[in-house]
Amino acid sequence: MKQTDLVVIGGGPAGYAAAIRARQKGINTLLIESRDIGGTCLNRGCIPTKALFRSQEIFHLSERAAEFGVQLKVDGVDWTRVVARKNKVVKQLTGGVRFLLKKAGVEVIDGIGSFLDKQTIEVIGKEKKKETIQAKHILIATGSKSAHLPVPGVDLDGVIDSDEVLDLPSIPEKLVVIGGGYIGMEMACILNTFGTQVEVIEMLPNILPIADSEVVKLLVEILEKKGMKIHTNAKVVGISKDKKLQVSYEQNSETKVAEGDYVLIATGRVPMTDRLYPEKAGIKMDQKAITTDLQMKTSVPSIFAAGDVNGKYLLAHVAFKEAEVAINSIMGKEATMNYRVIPNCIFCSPEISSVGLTEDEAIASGFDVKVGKFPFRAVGKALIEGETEGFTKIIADQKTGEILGAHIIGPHASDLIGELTLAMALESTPEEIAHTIHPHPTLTETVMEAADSVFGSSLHLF
Amino acid sequence: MKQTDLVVIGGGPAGYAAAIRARQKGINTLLIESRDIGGTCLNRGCIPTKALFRSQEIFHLSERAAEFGVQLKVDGVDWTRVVARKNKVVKQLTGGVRFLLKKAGVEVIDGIGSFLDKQTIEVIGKEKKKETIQAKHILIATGSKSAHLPVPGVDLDGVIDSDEVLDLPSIPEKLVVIGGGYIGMEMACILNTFGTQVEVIEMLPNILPIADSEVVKLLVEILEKKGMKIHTNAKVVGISKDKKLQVSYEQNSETKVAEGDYVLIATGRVPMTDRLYPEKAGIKMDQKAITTDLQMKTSVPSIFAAGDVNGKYLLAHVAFKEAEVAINSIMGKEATMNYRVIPNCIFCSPEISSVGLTEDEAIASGFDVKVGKFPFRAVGKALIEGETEGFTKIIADQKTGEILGAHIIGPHASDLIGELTLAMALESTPEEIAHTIHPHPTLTETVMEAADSVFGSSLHLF
Amino acid sequence: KERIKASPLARRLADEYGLDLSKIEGTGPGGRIVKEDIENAYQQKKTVTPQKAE
Ligand SMILES: Cc1cc2nc3c(=O)[nH]c(=O)nc-3n(C[C@H](O)[C@H](O)[C@H](O)COP(=O)(O)OP(=O)(O)OC[C@H]3O[C@@H](n4cnc5c(N)ncnc54)[C@H](O)[C@@H]3O)c2cc1C
Ligand SMILES: Cc1cc2nc3c(=O)[nH]c(=O)nc-3n(C[C@H](O)[C@H](O)[C@H](O)COP(=O)(O)OP(=O)(O)OC[C@H]3O[C@@H](n4cnc5c(N)ncnc54)[C@H](O)[C@@H]3O)c2cc1C
Repeated sequence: MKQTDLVVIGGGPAGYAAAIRARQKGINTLLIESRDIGGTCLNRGCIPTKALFRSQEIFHLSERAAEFGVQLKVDGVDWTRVVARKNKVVKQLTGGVRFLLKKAGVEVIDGIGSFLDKQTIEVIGKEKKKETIQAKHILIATGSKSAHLPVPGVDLDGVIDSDEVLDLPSIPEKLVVIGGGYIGMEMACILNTFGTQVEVIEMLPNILPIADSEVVKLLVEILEKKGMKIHTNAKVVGISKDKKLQVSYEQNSETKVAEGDYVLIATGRVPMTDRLYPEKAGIKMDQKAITTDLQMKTSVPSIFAAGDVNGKYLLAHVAFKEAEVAINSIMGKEATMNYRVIPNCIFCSPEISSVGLTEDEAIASGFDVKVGKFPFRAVGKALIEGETEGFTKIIADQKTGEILGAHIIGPHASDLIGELTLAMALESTPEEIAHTIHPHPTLTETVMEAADSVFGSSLHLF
Repeated sequence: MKQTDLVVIGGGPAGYAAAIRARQKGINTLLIESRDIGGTCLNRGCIPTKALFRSQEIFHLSERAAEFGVQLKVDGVDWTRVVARKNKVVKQLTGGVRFLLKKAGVEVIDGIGSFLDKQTIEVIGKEKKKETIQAKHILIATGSKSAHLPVPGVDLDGVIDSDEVLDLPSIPEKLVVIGGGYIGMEMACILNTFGTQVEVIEMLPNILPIADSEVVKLLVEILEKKGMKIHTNAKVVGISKDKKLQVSYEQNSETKVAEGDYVLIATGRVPMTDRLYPEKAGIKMDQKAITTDLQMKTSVPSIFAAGDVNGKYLLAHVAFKEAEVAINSIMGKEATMNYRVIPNCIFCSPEISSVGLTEDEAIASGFDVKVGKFPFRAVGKALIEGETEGFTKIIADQKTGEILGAHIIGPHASDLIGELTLAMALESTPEEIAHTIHPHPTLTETVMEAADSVFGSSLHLF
Repeated sequence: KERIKASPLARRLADEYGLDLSKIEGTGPGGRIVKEDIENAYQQKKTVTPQKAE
């Protein structure tokens, strides 16, 4: 039986980050991955979706090129090439991670890892080859999988999940997206730009329930102008197939139908603990999720869990940090996961990003809320970019000046949230952001001006 | 004779910002502008150059569109339209500033303002119309103008300055740029992308002398690969004209010649105090510059100066803050200009941005320097963007952990410097930046990874 | 207990110099303790400490 210091089960962001961090600290580490190194994020999540998003962006800019004085004729989108580029990016990055693991000296085993007991993992590899490994510490990083939608018709041909939508044979004429979370909305936006008629069906009163309601309102306005149909308070009851797929949903006590060549089910993700048998190690669970504390420890002191599998935040960047915290905990170093300041980006057009509380959440939490807001159209660089829709919004506590949350919808939102995230992490106040010189002409000026408008008045709008 | 609380001379960033800030605080304010509201920045500086830059960016992306699966045929650049769009953006923004001034209740007078004495300004408007104004406080915000290059031939047809280059009748075949500062380099980059053969002649050993030398080295490599010729340690001795313009320069004791259809002189700017007669008010000057203290006060207690005219930092965002400090000082509030944390962006491709000291400066200042660096090619989002050249570099003091400077060359550098600027303003150390969760997949990850590599080790490269 | 507002750099320096943050007055924005405050306090401590020595 193999012996090692640390076994990591799962090679996604949580798993590979943990393994690399462990090796940086000199821990002997073995990583078990049943499918593809890089996990959901690199192979079927963050990376491929954003690669498609980038092609969409280039297409969109090409169509507007004349506005900037560039003369060209757009012939269309070569979808095969879009997908091939996406695959190339994925391959390059997963190759990169494999290289990092190798360089770090992590032993990688192909196979499915299952608990035999608190200290022993069995790996079933290709051709059913079995191997048992004993480890001082075990990190569970088995991630998540798409949630099942319990309605009739989900097995019909053309009903797909977020894995399959990445490799469609062509750009569909019509697409129905079930679930208006960020995974559904990102694909809806990409395909909408590429010419697909998209309908989104969301059960809740709003799409993107985690986003600030003002942001969602503007996004919906923009998307509807671009021809997307968004149905909220709408409950899917079944899918059937004629020539096209028919999705029946109930809205305002009426039954309606949305038609598509494909139906994308994007109704969330659940922790992946199938075939892991955590109960054999006596690990406490909450339904499918592995319960962890702020040191990323499970109920068994030598076993840790990081990433989607603990069911907290299903985000790759949270997985990275949890992995780091887990390794520090294993090393006996004081390490605590801090969930107060978690940024979030949604790649629609325009981009959306946020950190901390929404305005509604802040009010509901009993804060005396003071909001500063600044539109991109009042910033020179946004005008120059030709991207004037959107705003930056900062929510502060009137009493202490603390920044409670920040929300951006507009060009380069995913870059700009960096500053506001650091501001929250450092417990900065809007005044300090406003007093800091921001370069002109740049999009960072919206952050400064929004900050200035919380307690003072912005320069370029008042 | 008109009487008012405050007269502002010059309607550029310093002047209009001061006037608006003054009105926000209820001060009666009168603004004198001899040419165009918005000053150099909006009419002939930051804004028009970046509008041209954006067209260049769209052109460049169009040429690469196939890579992203977008099929198109580029027919070329419609220069007239590029210039027209630039003018449209300028018009929109200057119109915006005029609207803000009006809304704020600032009286704007067209004309040249000159001192008669400490409290009295004479304005000579159109048709020599004269008017005298007496004010409790006066703010000088007359900006700067292109420096004269004292060599024979500068008056030849086709020898132009940064104003004239913005409205060229067509894209030149060949351009010689004298001066490798940011103004020269930005135009050199824009026209180079549009197909002009560009030669840059710089007297110093390096172009962009204010930038970090590693950044400059990479930029020069990239630009030379794109066909630009950059001559350093080269002193221009004269310009003559045959069919084309011939710029003679001395390099390594040899005399060489660079040929162009146009010669852009971009050898710096000097404070603009012609026709202002500050000596009549007894204001202390340093050559052409108005001497100011950290409250933006001149040697005369009731007279202040902000922006390029004080000869400190010739940057619009510094002008904005100096204006704010000046107005606070006038209000009797404690206000001190802090020049420690000034960001800087240079719009070449790739973009460049920086804040604080360069590595060479930090070493020369006697710090025990520790550098963290992270390349864009190791970040997923940069690969997705298709922009992998460049890096983020953070310079820290080994002893205290203080961030002394940060330098970025690469995609969206102008957005990303926001976080590092705030980090320096808040006296953060690299550890806090590294511990702060940064969203994945975004370009902000280079900032986090570079920070992590200062004292620890980055995750995705080691 | 009131939370002390101090810049990360100030905290780190206070730690290094063995200074008690609660005894230092912040002069930064909003009363935040900044590097300069710590440096000043350290200079003071250095001039005071020798007299206390046995
Ligand atoms: C379409 C989509 C888009 C997304 N976009 C973003 C985004 O933009 N930003 C973001 O932050 N997050 C995004 N996410 C979420 C992100 O992908 C996850 O948060 C992240 O992958 C979690 O990392 P992880 O390591 O916990 O799990 P995973 O990445 O799911 O990795 C788990 C790995 O464990 C393996 N495994 C499972 N069970 C076993 C076993 N028993 N034995 C061995 N191996 C096993 C799996 O094969 C998998 O490779 C997206 C997700 C999807 C689906
Ligand atoms: C090509 C170029 C590109 C640039 N790019 C950038 C950039 O990207 N970012 C950046 O930060 N900076 C940039 N700058 C610098 C920026 O333009 C200046 O720092 C900024 O304009 C300074 O503002 P100011 O108000 O001090 O002066 P100015 O903008 O020069 O304004 C002064 C105004 O005063 C008026 N005036 C002068 N004398 C009198 C008088 N006697 N009476 C009445 N009115 C008078 C002038 O007509 C002018 O409108 C650039 C400059 C140039 C030339």
